[in-house]
Amino acid sequence: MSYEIKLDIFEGPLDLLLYLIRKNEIDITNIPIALITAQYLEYLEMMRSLNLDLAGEYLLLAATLVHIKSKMLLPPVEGELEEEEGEDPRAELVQQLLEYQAFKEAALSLDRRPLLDRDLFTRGAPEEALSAEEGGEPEALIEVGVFELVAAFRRIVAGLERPEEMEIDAEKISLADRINEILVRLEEEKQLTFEELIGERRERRRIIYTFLAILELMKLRMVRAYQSGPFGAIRIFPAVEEE
Amino acid sequence: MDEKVAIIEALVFASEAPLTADKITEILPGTDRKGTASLLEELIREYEQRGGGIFLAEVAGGFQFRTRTEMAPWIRKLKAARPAMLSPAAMETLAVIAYRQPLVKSEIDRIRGVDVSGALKGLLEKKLVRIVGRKDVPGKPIIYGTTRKFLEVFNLKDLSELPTLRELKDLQTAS
Amino acid sequence: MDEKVAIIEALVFASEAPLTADKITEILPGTDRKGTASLLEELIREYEQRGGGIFLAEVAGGFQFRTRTEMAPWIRKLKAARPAMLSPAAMETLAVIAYRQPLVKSEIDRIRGVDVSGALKGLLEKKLVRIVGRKDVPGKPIIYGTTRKFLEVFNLKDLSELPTLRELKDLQTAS
Repeated sequence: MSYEIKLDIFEGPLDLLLYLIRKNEIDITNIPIALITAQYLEYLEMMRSLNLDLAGEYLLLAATLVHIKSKMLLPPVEGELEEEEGEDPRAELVQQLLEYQAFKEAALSLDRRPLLDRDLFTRGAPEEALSAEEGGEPEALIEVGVFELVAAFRRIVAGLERPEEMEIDAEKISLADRINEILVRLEEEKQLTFEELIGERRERRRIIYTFLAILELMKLRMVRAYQSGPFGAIRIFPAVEEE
Repeated sequence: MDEKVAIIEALVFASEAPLTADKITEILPGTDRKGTASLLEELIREYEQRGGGIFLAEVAGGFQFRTRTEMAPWIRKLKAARPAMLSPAAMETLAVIAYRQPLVKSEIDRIRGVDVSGALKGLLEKKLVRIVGRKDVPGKPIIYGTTRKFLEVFNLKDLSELPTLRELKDLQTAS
Repeated sequence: MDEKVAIIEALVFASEAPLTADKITEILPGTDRKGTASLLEELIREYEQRGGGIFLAEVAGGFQFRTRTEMAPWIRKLKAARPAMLSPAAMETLAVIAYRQPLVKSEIDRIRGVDVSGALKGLLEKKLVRIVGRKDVPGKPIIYGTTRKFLEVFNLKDLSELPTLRELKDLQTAS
């Protein structure tokens, strides 16, 4: 076997497998599994001997290949269900390979398209240079997106002395949703009972979050809660009356 | 040149992103969607007939002036910096997202057979991919999709312009 | 159009700064200073005769395409209707509010390490942030939160769709 090709050119174990299939001029739907497994393992061994970083995924596929090979060597088990008899142990792998191959080809065809800033270019002049009379704002603007938002937050948190206190989790954000909802309604209706806040949708999760949101708002001194008698309705008011 | 065509030329030229026909219709007085479309047609034809260095491209759901691909060697001489190319790993990840969107990261990992975290982050930073939302399954994983900038960079009118995947059809019949 | 004129058109269009005749001469093969000057002349005249929305202007010792002054009112309309864009300062302030809401201004100041008055005012004007109430402590400080429009602009069903820092970090750790 000749090793003239560079070993780090594979984009993953499926890519290596596709390469071996092409190299041996094999029909992808009828892979001689013993041959391919042997070559695949040989490549892994070589990569290891060259101290190349061998990602876990390569070993996982090696295990899969060995497993398929052993299955194909076994004679059909007596009494096995009719339908399973026809099942090719390679089927799942073949399907995965075909799928990966399709996307690999799609990636190449994307790359062959006329690309912006490689094959064609848009107006180079900045916006404010387009007309003599108008002085545009020079500040760089960011088009908004969720990724940009969380990245901005991360930048700030990274600069803090105690970033751990800024750790946010899904729970806290869900609570913020409920808090916003309560504040909007309080603004409109000036006072509300706990029952009114929960409304028609009496799911457990919603009740808990409503309760937690009210506690949080009381802690923040944003709402006050009163109860008329031991079993009376709990009424919630804004802590500060807007004039 | 017809005055309205001239205004459209100025608007498309001044716009930072591809300008939609809807936006043009909104700005131009006394024009409906159909009128704008035929004025745009006229402008596209005019640039074609001139045979100059730029043309009016229909891209990412809008219109934008772009240099002809034959001009690329000269412009590359002007812009000394090499354009930032995508690595094969990034291209494959992008292809999976483009064809299968909206989808979660574990699905991309599965198709490519590797952990795509690094490639995915790079695509998010380049604004070719965006966070679309969360999937309503346990763990609420983040869903990804391509951006308008993806269409702009790959010179696509819309996603339906992506070439179809021949093999995917085979797969569907096989499975 | 003459091929060399077409190349000049593409070069001037793609250049970030006004392009000098010297630079053009350097890029175009088999042209001297005088040749470039006459080709530029030709291009300027062509745009004049077309009477379109843009023209080739000689500015700052170089050449650049610009929109005609008569087009200014239309372009102002275009700029007024542009999609949501935020300055980095506004984006960071918005991020703090989105992730830490409801909170008071002094808290945002503390986290960002600067006075956020300006950014906050802009976000209120853009209706991405709103006053949700006041805190019952001395000074009765105003409490801020995000709006429904914030969710619309960022294409979120609700706040729980915001990615967490951990999810962002997971993307970063690999490769």
